[in-house]
Amino acid sequence: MSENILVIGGGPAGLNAAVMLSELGVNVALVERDSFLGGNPKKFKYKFLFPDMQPADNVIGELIKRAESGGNIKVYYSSEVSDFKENGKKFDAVIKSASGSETKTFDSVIVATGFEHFDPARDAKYSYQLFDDVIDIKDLERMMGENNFVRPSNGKPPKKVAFILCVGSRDRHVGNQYCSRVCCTVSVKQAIEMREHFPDCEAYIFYMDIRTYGFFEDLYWKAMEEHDVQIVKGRIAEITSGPDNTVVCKGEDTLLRGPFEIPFDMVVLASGMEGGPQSPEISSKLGIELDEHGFLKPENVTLSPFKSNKPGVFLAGACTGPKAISDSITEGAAAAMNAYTYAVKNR
Amino acid sequence: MAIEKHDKENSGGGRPVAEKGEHIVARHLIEDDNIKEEKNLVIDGVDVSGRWNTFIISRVNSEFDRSFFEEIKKTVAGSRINRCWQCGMCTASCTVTPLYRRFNPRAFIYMMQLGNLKELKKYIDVAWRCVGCYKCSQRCPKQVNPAEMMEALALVIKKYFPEEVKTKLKLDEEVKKIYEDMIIGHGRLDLAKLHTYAIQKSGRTKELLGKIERDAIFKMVKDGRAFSVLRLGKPHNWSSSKEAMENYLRKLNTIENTEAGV
Amino acid sequence: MDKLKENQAAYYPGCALLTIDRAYNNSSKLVSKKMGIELVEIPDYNCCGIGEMKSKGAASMYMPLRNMMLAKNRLGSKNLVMACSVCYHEFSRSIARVKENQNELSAVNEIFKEAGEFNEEYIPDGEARHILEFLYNEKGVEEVKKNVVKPLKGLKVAPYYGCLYSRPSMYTFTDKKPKMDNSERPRFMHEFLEALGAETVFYGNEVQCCGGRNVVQDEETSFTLCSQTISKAKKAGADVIALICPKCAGALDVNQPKIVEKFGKDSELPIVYLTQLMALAFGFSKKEAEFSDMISEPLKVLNEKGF
Amino acid sequence: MAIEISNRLGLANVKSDYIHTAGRKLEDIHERLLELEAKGEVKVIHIKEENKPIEAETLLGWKKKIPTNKLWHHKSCGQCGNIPGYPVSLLWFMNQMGLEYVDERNQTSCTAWNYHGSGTSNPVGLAAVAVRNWHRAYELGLFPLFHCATTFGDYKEMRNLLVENKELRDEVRRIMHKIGRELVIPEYIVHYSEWVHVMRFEIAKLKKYDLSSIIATVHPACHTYKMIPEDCIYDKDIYAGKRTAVSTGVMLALGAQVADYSTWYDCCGFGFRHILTEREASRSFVMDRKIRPMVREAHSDVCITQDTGCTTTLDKNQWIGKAMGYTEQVPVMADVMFAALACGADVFKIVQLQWHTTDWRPLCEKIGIDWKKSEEEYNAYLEELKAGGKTVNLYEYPKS
Repeated sequence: MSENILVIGGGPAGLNAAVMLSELGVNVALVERDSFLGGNPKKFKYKFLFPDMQPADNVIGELIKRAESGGNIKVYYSSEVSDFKENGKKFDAVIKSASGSETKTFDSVIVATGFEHFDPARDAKYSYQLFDDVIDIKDLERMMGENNFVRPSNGKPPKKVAFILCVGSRDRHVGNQYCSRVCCTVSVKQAIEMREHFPDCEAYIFYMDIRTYGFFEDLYWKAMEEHDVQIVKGRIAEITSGPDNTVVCKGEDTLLRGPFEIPFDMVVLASGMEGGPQSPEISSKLGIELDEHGFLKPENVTLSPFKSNKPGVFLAGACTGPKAISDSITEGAAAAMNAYTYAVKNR
Repeated sequence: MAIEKHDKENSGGGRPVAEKGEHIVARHLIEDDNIKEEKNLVIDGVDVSGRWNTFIISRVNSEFDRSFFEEIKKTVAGSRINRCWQCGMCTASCTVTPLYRRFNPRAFIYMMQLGNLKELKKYIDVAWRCVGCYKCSQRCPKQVNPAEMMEALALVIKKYFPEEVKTKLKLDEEVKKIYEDMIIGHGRLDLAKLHTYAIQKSGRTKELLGKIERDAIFKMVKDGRAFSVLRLGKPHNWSSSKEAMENYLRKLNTIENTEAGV
Repeated sequence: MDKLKENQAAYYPGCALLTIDRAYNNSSKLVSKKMGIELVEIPDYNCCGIGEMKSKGAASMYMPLRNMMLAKNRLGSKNLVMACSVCYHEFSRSIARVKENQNELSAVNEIFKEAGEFNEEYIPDGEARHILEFLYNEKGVEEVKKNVVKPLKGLKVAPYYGCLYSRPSMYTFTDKKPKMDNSERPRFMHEFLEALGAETVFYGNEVQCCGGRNVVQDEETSFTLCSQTISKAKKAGADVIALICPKCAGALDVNQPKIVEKFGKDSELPIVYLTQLMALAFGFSKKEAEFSDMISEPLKVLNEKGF
Repeated sequence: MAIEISNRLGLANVKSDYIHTAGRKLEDIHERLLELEAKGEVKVIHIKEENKPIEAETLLGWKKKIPTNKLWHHKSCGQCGNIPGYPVSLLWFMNQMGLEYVDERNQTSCTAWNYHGSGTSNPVGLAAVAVRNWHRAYELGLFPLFHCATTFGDYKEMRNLLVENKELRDEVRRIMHKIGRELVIPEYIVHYSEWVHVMRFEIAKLKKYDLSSIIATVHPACHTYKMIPEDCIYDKDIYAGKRTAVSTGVMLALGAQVADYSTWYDCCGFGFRHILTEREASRSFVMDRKIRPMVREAHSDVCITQDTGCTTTLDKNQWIGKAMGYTEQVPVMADVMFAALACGADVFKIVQLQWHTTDWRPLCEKIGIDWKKSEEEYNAYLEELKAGGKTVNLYEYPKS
């Protein structure tokens, strides 16, 4: 008899976990709240992934294909775990979907519920939603994905674009003190794409620190040295309406120590990652810990970042904190290995 | 708006004439250029002379002028301006910064990147103090070559602030001219002539007759080196090189040709 | 003109060495010859640009590269040896830049074409070599030791490399090629001096700038920097400072009376060229080494020490 | 240009489906106040049924009850002297609507100008003054309504400090006992502009003129929306919930156009210290940062404010702008004054624009108000007074 393992969340981490378990011969129940697999990258139609600019479909599409064609994976679309109980070393879960509820016993569980993009509308100073030409990175990703990269206000190509880093991150005011890790890299990636698309459109990045860690740094160098993307040190304090249908970014140039108010055709807010409402929900439902940042808390952040505090329940991907897609995929595999070991041991 | 003139300076009443913005409590916090004040002014029949009409002009930077960046990027010396990320390694390495508070290559590069001429103007007098020791270029993690960026900066200042160059950088400009005349014009450098010209240009002709200079000249005359200077001469057929270089400079489509009129 | 023989090297003197810094020029030739290499001046040389041409685009590279063309064209030598660090910098800068940048190379060749002096294009296949690096790598420390007949025992020397011999490495290739000196802590002069039997002192300003570039229009800066260097060397117990650049000599030696006038006796110390000390140790007379040319009067201390 | 103006005009009307989410680290002081009351630590001036409250949403999505009746008017120092039409317009509206209030004469200054202007104050002193005034409303059985933005900001701050610090409460209680009063804290600190905001549709019912051709620019007072910002009214349908809704809300309800301008967030230049000792800064700020953008970018017919200091500073400093080539001029008045004009209040006797420096007559003409007639009546009244006639109350007092 083969093992039964529950994977909650069909994003990069959950997909990879499910695929790996399936290859081991495990029966996988993959519970996805949306009507499609692929998580945020699919939902917001990410076009190219950093660091090598490969089409997102090469990665996400491939994972979905493997999951959908894997014989041992049962995907529950538009569904959720509505009830969850421990049953000795095993777990009884009720999976609720449009077609009704199903109760099953699982040997172990992988939580891969992912993250939510910070909603920049929550930080009024950025005037997101107020000005059409203020968008955020997920909007830009979608616009690029749909090949519709123009100024939302008038449909014309922009001549001057600002990228604003650390929106909703590293900001006690909005309640998020952590760094979202990928927004810097995503922003330089988008600036490059933009410059390739509109060579005569100027790109400026307003930053406090640029955190393109590891080899992502290559993209940052490329943005500056090959695409003349200009970085300006200073966080933007407010965005107001400017002359000729522009939006004005007001900030302090901390390197020259002086105020600036620069009009732009378009502003892209690098909104960060949050645990989202699903994190506290899954935390209370499964009885696993939530950290002070609103993400799920690993048992030991260094030694076992893929284990929850509850034996048999494992964590993977951005549900434990902001991370790049590649890291999520890696964690999916790590969690799969651990969930499998647990299941086999307690058979 | 009617303006009435009172000749306060010559009124002889002994009352000192107020300096511009003098009465502002925090006067020392505001730069001169940012204060506007009419000494004598009557509006709608009301005397609002001096402090009654003082205005403080905003110092907000409202433009990033990228054309400027493009201009510098085209020059040989400034071609790597897009690389600079403002880490400050250049200023940290600098030989001159410890001597002159306002000399900051990192900031100069940034002003050029953003086309912030307003700010750059404040540093014209010190911006040419680079000694060309290349410590910055040696250590720059992105090989921006800040030492040569200072050459691009000089070009920029020359093009955009010709008046200030005439007043604040008169000597530098003249010495540079002597160098160029010799180097391009004659193909070789007459060090003795350069030295005397420079001292003359700085208005210190008397110094040439001082003991130190006199001793040195006397020594060189005595040991014969003074005559070797006279024998230096020109490279053979130098004029073809001279013309070729001048033509090249004239044809250049960058700020490098602003001083091409050699 | 005849092509070079073996044991001959094409040599670029530069304006200073042919005139007021003849001591450096002549001693360089003397010691090179003694070590087995004859320096042959290229005919019809022109000024390297002395750093004053950098804002003039490719023209700044034409100046030194014309001399490289002369070496190849007239003497059949791809490489060119020089003793002046400023010239060395201008040459290496131009070669490094045109090697890396095709546009700059074409711009330089445009000027060559227009001047019409040579019938060929410039190809960046040669190197500029500083006399110190050249003798160190071609002949080596052992060759120096072999030639010493009058060891400089008891002479404490502060080696002063200045800026452009080692910086920036993107032009000079210091740190890069296996046999090149270190850009932050150069050692070649130290090794030579020790081979001569002299003692080197550590004083911290070995690669500090003398401000020589601006010395005519900005004495203040140069005097301050020089005073720091001289007084540090003096404090470290040096009898003389050894140089490898005529521009440094202009700042440290020629201006020394003025520096002393301004900063006092702490800033007074004899200045010599490395090659003068080598010539002395190799058995040439003080007159042949032309120590009397130096304003800072090194003869006094050399006589006192009995050399 | 046309695109630009239409873009600016549309902004105040941008709607959003965005639901406010509270920042995780902020605590609702209102809840803590009620906890203290439950423990018997303080007395609270509650908003009762008879105050006919209307609920509004604040920056973080919290609910704030705004009382609309049985109010105690805490007026503003500079207002009555410099802009008398300001409080009068508000009382005029309440009279029109038949609401009960007390136009208090036994009120003290909040002393917060001193606090902001020179820092020569202390929390105990400030809190004691606040509580003294709150208690006055309490003993009359009314809910306090504050006219001045600085009072509003200061009292919000004092309320928070009192709730958070037992030592401060004890000290203030001791002082209150000395003057025969008690420590009371209002459930909410309410600014008059919030009253105007929640009553804006009632006010609009009284409208006499078509205002659709009027372009207004709103200057929000720093002390209304920047001090204790979580306590200010925001509305999903006004500026997409991104900017405080007061003043803009009533202008939209009246059918006027509100235009955006680049320096919306900026201070008027009053600056507390500056208006006292550095008028150069104040006047420069007024012209450079506020009036010029309002006129150049938004083609504004009127600048709408919500505070004493802002109204005075923006109005009185425009004339001298001419000295440095600032030719832009725009009349300045509080939201409630403009609303009163729109609803037919007398220009001279009620709204009292004659005390304003910047020319307001073109605005009246554009609205269609016969200011000349009003002026004649007013002058006749003055003549009457000179001839020994009896003064009449230009606005009614409440029936006692």
